Parts: sequence; C-alpha cells; structure tokens
Amino acid sequence: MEQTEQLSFDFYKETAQITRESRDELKLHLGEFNGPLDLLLYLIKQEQANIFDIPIAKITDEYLKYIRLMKHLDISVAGDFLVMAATLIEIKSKMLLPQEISEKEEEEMEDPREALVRQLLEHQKFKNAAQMLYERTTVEQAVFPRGKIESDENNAETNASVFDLLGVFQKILARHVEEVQMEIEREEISLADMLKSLKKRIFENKELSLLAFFEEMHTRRELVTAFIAVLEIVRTESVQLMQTTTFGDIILKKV
Amino acid sequence: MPKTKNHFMEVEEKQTRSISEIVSIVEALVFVSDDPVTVKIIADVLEEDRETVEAAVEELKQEYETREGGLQLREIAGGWQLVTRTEYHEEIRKFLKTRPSAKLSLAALETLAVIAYKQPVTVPEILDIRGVQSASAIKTLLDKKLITAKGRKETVGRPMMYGTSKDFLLQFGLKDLSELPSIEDFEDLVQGM
Amino acid sequence: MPKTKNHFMEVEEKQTRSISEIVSIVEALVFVSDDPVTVKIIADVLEEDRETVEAAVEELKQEYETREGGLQLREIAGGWQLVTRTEYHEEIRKFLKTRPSAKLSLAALETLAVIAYKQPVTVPEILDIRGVQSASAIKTLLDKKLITAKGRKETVGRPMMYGTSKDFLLQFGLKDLSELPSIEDFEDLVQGM
Repeated sequence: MEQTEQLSFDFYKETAQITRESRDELKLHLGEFNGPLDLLLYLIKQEQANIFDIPIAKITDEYLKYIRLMKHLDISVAGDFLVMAATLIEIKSKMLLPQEISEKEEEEMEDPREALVRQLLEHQKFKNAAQMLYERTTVEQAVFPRGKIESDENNAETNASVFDLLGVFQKILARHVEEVQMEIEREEISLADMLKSLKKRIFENKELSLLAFFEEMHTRRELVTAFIAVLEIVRTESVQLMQTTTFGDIILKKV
Repeated sequence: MPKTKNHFMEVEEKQTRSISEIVSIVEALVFVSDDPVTVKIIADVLEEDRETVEAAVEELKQEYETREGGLQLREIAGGWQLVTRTEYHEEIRKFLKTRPSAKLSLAALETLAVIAYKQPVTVPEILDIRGVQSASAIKTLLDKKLITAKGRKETVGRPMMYGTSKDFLLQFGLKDLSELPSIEDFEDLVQGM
Repeated sequence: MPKTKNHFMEVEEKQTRSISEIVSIVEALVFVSDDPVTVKIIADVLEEDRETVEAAVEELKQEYETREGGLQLREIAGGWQLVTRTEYHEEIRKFLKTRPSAKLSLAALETLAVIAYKQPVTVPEILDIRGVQSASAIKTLLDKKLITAKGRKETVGRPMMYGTSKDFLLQFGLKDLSELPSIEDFEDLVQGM
C-alpha cells in the first residue's frame, strides 16, 4: 500500500511542499507557486540571511542540493529552476573573481547580486499582494447575493467575449465526445425508440437520407436496429424508399 | 452577550441566539433562497424550535410592514419570500427594460460558437454538434444580426447554411474571422508558452 | 399622500416623489437587479437628478446599518448591491448546502496579483516577476472570468495582454481598481521576512 503523506502548503510560512512517497523517498513537490524565487526566499530565510547581502556561495550550495532532490519534476517547471541555478552559479563565480578594478569601470561596478535581489524583492511584494487578495476573497465568501427571483428568468443571459465563445465551443465538443462514448457504453437503443426517432425525423423534414441516418449510428447493433426500423417504417407507414440515381443515396420519403 | 451561563454541551451553545439574531438570520435565508422558504426548513437549519422561528418570521414581517420600504415579506405556497412592493411596479418594469440587451443566453452563445467555428453550417449540423434543437437560438441570433444566411446546401432537403455577420465581428472586437482564437491557441496556453 | 396639490403637467407629477419614496424605490431596484446598480441608471429610470438619488442611496445604506438585520447595502464594482451580512455565513452555507467555494490556488492568486497591479500585462512579463510559468494559472483565471484578454502587445510575437475583469472586482469586494492598496504598501513587509 502506497501511503502518501502530504504536508500542505501554509500560506503564511514559506515552507516548500514536501510529499513523502513510499520507499523512504522524499520528493519535493514544486507546484507552480513554489518556483525558484520562492525556493530562494525560503533558503535565505532558513539561513537567516540578510536579503540585501545574500551569502551567495552558501545559498547556491543549498539551492543546488534541493535541485538534486528534484528528479521527477514537470519539465517546464524544472526548467525555471535550472535557469535560476545557472544564474546563481554565474553570480557566485563573478563574486569569486579577484576584484580587478580598472579605473574606467570602477564607477560602473555593480554588485553581481543586485539584479537578483531586485527580482526577489519584486516577487516578495507580489506574494504579499496575493496574500491580501486571499484575505479579501475569504471575506467575500462570507457574503451572499439574493436568490433567483422571477425577473431573472426573463433575463437568463450571460455576457460574452471571444474567449467565452471559444470556451463554450470546446465544451460542446467535449460534451459531444462524451455523449458518443456514453451511447456506446450504455444499453443499445431499443427498436421502439429507434422507430420513434426515425418517424419524427421523416415527418418533420418530409424526407431523410438513409445514408445520413445510418451514419449517425455508433455501433453495429445500432446500425442493425436502424435497418430494421427502416424496413418496419416502410411496411407500416406511408413512407417510400426512393433512389434517384443507380448508386445514389436512398431517400426515405413521406408519401 | 447571550452567553450568560456556562454550557457543557455544544448543542446547547447553539440555543443561545437572541431573537433579534434569529430574525436577522431568517431575513438572510429568505433573501438567498431561490424559492419560498418554510418555517420548518429554517428551524431545521438553525436547530431552533418551530415556535421560535415562527415568532421571528412574524417579527420580520411586522418590521417590513412598519418600514414601508421597497420590499415586503410575504407568505406564498407555504413558504416565505422577499418581493418588491406592488407600488413600485412601474419603476421596476422600466428599470428591467433598461438592462443591456447585448447579452446572449447560453443557448444562443453555444449556437453562435458552433456557427462561428464551423461556418457555413446548417441547422441539422448544429443539432448534431449541440445535441439540442437550436431553432429559437438561431432566430435570436438572426434578430440580433450576429449571423446571416449563406445560401442553401446542396444536399437532402437543401437546408439553409448560416455564418457570422459583420456585426458579429464588431461585437466581439474582431478584425476578421482569422482573429478568432483557435483551439490550438488555447491548448498552447494550457501547456505553457 | 404626496399628491397635496393639483398638477398641471405630467412632468411635474414625476418630481413629486418624497425622498422616502425614492429610498424605497432604490431599495426595490437594487433588489431586483442581478448586477450592482449604478446611481446613474437609477437616476435615469426615475428621471430624478443624481444628487437626489445619491442622497437616497446613502440614506438606505444608513438604514441597513442601523437596522443590523440580515442584509447590507454595499458599493461594489461601481454600483450598489444588497448582500447578506458576513456574520451569518455559516447558517447560510448550511441552508444552501454549499461549502466555501473552491479557493484559488496560491499560484493563481499570485498570478492574479501580478495582473491586477501590472495590467495590461503579457505572459512573459508575468513570468519575469513570478519566476515560473503561469500558463495553467492564467487558464484558471480566464475560466473563472477573473481576467480578460486585452488585445495584443505590439512587440515580438505579439503576446496577448491580460487585465482584470468586473468579476474580479465583485469577487474581491472592490469598488474599482483604485481601491486596491498600492503595491508599495507591501514593500515594508519585505524587510520583515
């Protein structure tokens, strides 16, 4: 029995989410939220380091240690982590370089960590903003609008954008696929039902293409039922089979 | 404030709502409900006895009557419901008419989506994709000039084919049909850019 | 009751609503509307001036606050809306048999925060701030209609730009975007990590 113990993410403490899998394997599960910047902030905090003076060698080592733990990761997420690893190594090596300060460059010399620190601070700001949104939505969830009233029914409308249109279309397609599958899985349609729907189609449209009708069937059984239904309807109702050309489509026509 | 004595049981704790609190909760429940709410249901939810809830409902009703505001609490079909006062029906009707009419029902939206992505398309084909009759949705879309007839299909019954109109482009902010997001675009978004 | 004198003109008749009548009508209109209602719409429907309607709305709001009933009148997304008081959410949830709706994932919230503060913003720009791909978070936010596409940026690859929607304001209880605390306000917290 594989037992998965999940230590859930605590919004207020920046702990990476750790999933304990079977066979003593510890796996760091890095969801989208805990990206490389989060991991860095976490490590800096663990080291109780000053964000404006990051001990880059130490943090880089720690970071790489974590990276090594991440074997079974989503590739795109892992990619982000590897990019950061490369950045850290680059900063580390820059800081190890002997400080050969040429007179020209002296003024422009910049701490190699600066860009990273800026990014971390920016990221942290938005994390705090996310927390604010989280608190707001918690309050909002305690407030309810009125239930449906009569005037809503006459106006059951939705606003639409192009993305809605696409979303709706995708849903229809998905529903369509689902229906086809369901039809295959469920009990076959009965002859009586097949007759009923066939009759309805012919009487509504005056005529019906036999080919089109047969193409709608999803299984052999349904096809056979459909065939019997056609024979039955020609026998019992005022419906004719007509073929316009020798190998053309056969039309069921109301007489 | 209602906690005047020590309670030993959880259940008992729930009984300590003041009557005015119960009145407020009744108001909130009647407000959020889609259908008239019975005293029994409220009593069950609050785990209060029927008499208490009945008294609260009566008090709330009195309150609405005394206030003479825009709403009233009324008993209907064995339950309680908040509705507007009859006096203001003219203003309400006028207000309801001013609501933006550019909105589409879900049925119309679905039909429009099928037409936009599959055009030119016939009614039987739309039926096939949506799985439901779309006649009234098509009428709505024609009325709103979002779709137009595009001639007949040379097949059994020669059904009419439909496509989107220029107004469709305008309303959805599209330069032309090629600007419609493709399903593949959406999939890319999901998989990561 | 307000008809104390004879009126010679139709127009004048409309002007004779008492303020308490207007308050009542405002209440009725806010109640029947399925979206927050703006003062402007009410003023247009009633053919009253804005100031009068504003005063009526303010009075109604006061009334709800004083009553301390089950409901409150609040300003949100540029309009006015009647909703239940937060105090009774447990009873309401029990009545509606709903659990707190699925909260947004932290990834989605963070992405939403970036979009809210940096809008209009493209996916690469979001990546830059978050340090991770945000595609699935963006899809979630689009599905939940919290963000909308705001056209393409005229730059390499013409990436889509995103911004927050009206539903965003509604869901986070904001009157408008200016009600968002400024992003600099969150800076102090950084030092205190």
